[in-house]
Amino acid sequence: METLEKDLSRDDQFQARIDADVRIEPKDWMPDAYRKTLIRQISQHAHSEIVGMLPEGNWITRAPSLKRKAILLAKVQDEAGHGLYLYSAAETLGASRDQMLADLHSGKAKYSSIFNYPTLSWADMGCVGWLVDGAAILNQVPLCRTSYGPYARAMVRVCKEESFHQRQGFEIMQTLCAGAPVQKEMAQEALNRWWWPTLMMFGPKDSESPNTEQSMKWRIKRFTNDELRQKFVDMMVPQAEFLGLTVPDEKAQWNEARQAYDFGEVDWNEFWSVVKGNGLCNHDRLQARVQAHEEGAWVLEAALAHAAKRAAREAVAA
Amino acid sequence: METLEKDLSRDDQFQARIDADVRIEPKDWMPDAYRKTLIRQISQHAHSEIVGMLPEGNWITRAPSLKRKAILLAKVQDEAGHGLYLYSAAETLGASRDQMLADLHSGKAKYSSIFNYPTLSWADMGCVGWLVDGAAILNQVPLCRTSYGPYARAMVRVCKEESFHQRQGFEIMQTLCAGAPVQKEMAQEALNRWWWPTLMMFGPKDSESPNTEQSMKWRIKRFTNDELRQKFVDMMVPQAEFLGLTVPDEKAQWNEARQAYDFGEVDWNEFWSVVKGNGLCNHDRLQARVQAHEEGAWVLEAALAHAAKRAAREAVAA
Amino acid sequence: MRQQLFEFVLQLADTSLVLGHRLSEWCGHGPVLEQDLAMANIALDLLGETRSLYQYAAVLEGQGRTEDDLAYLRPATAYRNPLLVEQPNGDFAHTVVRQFLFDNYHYHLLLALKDSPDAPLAGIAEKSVKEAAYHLKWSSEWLIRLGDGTAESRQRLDKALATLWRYAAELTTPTATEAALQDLGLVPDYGALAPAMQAHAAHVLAEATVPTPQFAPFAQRGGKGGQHSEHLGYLLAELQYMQRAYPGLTW
Amino acid sequence: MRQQLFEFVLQLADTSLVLGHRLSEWCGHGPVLEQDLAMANIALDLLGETRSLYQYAAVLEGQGRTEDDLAYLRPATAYRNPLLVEQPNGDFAHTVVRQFLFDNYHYHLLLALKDSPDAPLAGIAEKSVKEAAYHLKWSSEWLIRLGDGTAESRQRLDKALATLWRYAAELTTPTATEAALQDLGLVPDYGALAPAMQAHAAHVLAEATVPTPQFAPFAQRGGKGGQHSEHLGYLLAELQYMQRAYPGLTW
Repeated sequence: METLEKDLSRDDQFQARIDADVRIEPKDWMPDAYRKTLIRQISQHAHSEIVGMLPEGNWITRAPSLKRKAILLAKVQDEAGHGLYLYSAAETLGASRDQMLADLHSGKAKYSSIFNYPTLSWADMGCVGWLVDGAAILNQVPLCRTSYGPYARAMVRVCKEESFHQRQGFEIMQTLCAGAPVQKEMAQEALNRWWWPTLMMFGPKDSESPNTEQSMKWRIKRFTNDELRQKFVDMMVPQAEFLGLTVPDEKAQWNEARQAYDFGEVDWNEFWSVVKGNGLCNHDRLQARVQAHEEGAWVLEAALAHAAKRAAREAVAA
Repeated sequence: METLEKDLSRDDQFQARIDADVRIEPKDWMPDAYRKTLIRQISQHAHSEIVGMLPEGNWITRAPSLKRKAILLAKVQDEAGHGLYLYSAAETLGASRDQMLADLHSGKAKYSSIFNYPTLSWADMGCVGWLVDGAAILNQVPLCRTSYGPYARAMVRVCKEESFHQRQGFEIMQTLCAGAPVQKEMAQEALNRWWWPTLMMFGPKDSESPNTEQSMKWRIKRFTNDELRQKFVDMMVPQAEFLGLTVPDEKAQWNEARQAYDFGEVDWNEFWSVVKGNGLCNHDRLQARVQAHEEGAWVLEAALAHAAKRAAREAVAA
Repeated sequence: MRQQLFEFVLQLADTSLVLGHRLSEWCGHGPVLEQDLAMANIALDLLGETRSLYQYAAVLEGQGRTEDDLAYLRPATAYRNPLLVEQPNGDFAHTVVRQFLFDNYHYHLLLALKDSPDAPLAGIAEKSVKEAAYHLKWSSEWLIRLGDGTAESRQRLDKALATLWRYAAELTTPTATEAALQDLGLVPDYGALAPAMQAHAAHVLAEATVPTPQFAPFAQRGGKGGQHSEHLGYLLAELQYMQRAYPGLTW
Repeated sequence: MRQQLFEFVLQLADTSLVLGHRLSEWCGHGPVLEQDLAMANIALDLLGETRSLYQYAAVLEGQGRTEDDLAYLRPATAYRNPLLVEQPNGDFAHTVVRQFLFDNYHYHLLLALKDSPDAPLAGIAEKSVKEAAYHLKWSSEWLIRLGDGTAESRQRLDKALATLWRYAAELTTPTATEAALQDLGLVPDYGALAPAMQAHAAHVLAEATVPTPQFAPFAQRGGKGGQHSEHLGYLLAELQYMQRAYPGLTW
């Protein structure tokens, strides 16, 4: 009974710190549920960065100019970097990278479903930067103020680079739309494929999102899925118009009364189907990661064995 | 002493049949050296067909029109067929296909060195047909009258198809030479690379070819290497001129006195270097064959295991 | 109607081209010489069918495009082949399973198409159905051998089935174009093909001692609508390279 | 002389481009995330060097061609990279050995080139040599780890050395163009680079507990003269696809 009261009081104190916008740091006490939620969210985010290398990596060898190739390669490299420091942030919560990877490979841990869509033309490099990174930024900018310190600091760096990436993506779209008719068609065709999947990136409707409330209370999350989705549409429809492109949604119209864009209903069947593993690339993406891991296992073993041999030799020499 | 005389008489009888142009058949007695020479030559020829699939197979997926793709694929398929019936011909002499393949894979058995040169442009498909098949035909037409029956009959079929292939190769060259300047350049560039290696296809100079005499006596061979090489040059230089191409040999000039073309000296260092394994593709070619064999081993095992199971079931049912 | 028929014929042509391309990648690298030959042979048949189909598609379109224009000058997103045929060769078991799933559909489709009231299409089907019957025999026999062969072959077969079965349903799921042509009676009702296809598959799988895979919730589609896997782009980069590099020339 | 310098700079540019392309094929597929990053990093450095070199080559040529024209619009037979860098990635051991052989040459070449009397070339070398030093450190350390690691890593390393060592000699075997530029003092004498290269290789191999491979009679060359292996054509089909498919556009 005493313990329970003490715990309650700890919980209350914890919540009070959160409410006062005081950052939680690794050595601070935190509720198990908070820790678990964060580990799940940060590792999922890290996995998304790593799996997210694949759809863009797919066009590095085929980039249409050396300059674009360099920009794209640097971008994918940044994603690897994001993955690394997000894994580190999760490690501060007691998660091990091995376990996180094992969960990814077994299908237990998720990654952003957007990466289960294929990149089929060069214009997809534009859409991934412009729309996918755009949606990611909306999701992530509030995380720079999230309650857990190491996560918030990682997100500051991630968001800075992401907004750079997003501008590069928009620039690809601009170049295509200012180019030959075949390039503009390519841009429109890509927009048609990416529009709806990016709207899905904000997650299920608020009414279907049971965890939102607790996450907002813990200030892991600061806006609801539907709020962010609306913000995204309000931002992107005018940008598409600026590019001379049309979003593939007849209902996407300015609503003077709401001072916001109306838009059509996301195909939630498709959303859940892709989440469950049925996207065009789920199998290939996971396969690629598992294969890299399995085929690379001997490399890590060799490095460890060599380090051990060297340490032993140095011990003898000392 | 008696045995020796009997053997001598067998040898004499054998040679008498050869001299009378009577075909030797699998069940006939033959000297060991004749059998061994033939096994070596026929299996080498079979290996050449199989390894020879690789340089041309290299352009099937990149053929510049559907029609050319179909012709090329059919040609490479024919080569596989030639390989099959040449292995069969060698089997009539007591060689096993497994052993012949093992000898190929270990490097003990040779194949035509010409296939250790890479195919780098579409024009190579023209040169391989026109020059390489052209040289092969000169080497092989006399083999249609070779003393060993199964070999001679296999060669009749091979030569018929080869001359068809040769015409297709020439037609590729003709189309290139009648095409855009970039196509004609492609044709000339390929000719520059293939000319000398095809001259090497007739083997070392007669003075360096110790086996020629015995092979001619046995009517396995009917012309010397140098005779065939001269014949080839006399045939090809005018064809190159007809195409508007120049053979890469300043000495290739008509000699009125000899009523033949003079030509420069083959680079015998290169010839021996490639024979010994140092050609640009020796490693890749052998590697490709060994890999296909090793990675395919389980397929053959499965087929044999299934056949055995089926036979066992049928025996029970009977 | 002509437009829809054009789209359908193009879809069939793309399908045969892409699968033929995949098979031809084996050329010179097959597990045994006889099967190297057999796969080249099937590739050659498919390529022949491809050419007839593109030639007919070009006539239907009436814009002066040639078979080579259609094959070599369209981007991946314009290709209409189902996802199955663009999947990589993998090991021989993957190639056999991919081929079996395709052949079982292809043979039964052609068998019905040869009675299409559209004479040119019926003619192409009539010619190709004999070849397709041989292909189906080949892939069925190999599926049986691998299933009822060694432990290794069975394991490889199981893995190939687990990977590829999800692409089977797209073959017989009609697109809007196919549905419209089915209503007109130009294209057979795929539902009517199903019993024969299922019976053949059941027979072959039973001989192979393999239980019928169940992947209904994971059925993949998209290719027939231009939504491809990332494999197709690489295939086309290779296939189209020469025509792209040297536009407008004769070869 | 200008023509020869153009050819030499082009050769260096082709070399960096092709090796950078190979390394970038690893992107997203590396054995561990840190090495995925490291290889992308090296690829990016090489790509940066490539661009500077092509830009300078375009100036030397003076025909109005751009860096992209030079990279994307020449056929395989016009490429001048040595054979080593176009060899496929193979496993990580193959990539490490290929990289080590290249880095050991590249670093020492740049170290000398930065004193070339040709100012633009010296400038490029000066910038790139720092990166090359890091690359050589990376590949040397990995060669040591794999050689003196586990039995498996050693076996893989040995196989990679046996496969790739034959391509090393071409790097420092001067072509006629290189010899002419050496005579002019614009390009360092490769013989003079040899002692430092050999010393570094001997040191690394000793640390790796690997005997120096001996493949003198099988030294391969040809690439710097346009005689390539068949691997390059596929690499270029992929690399050049977009520019070939959509000529003359801005991206």
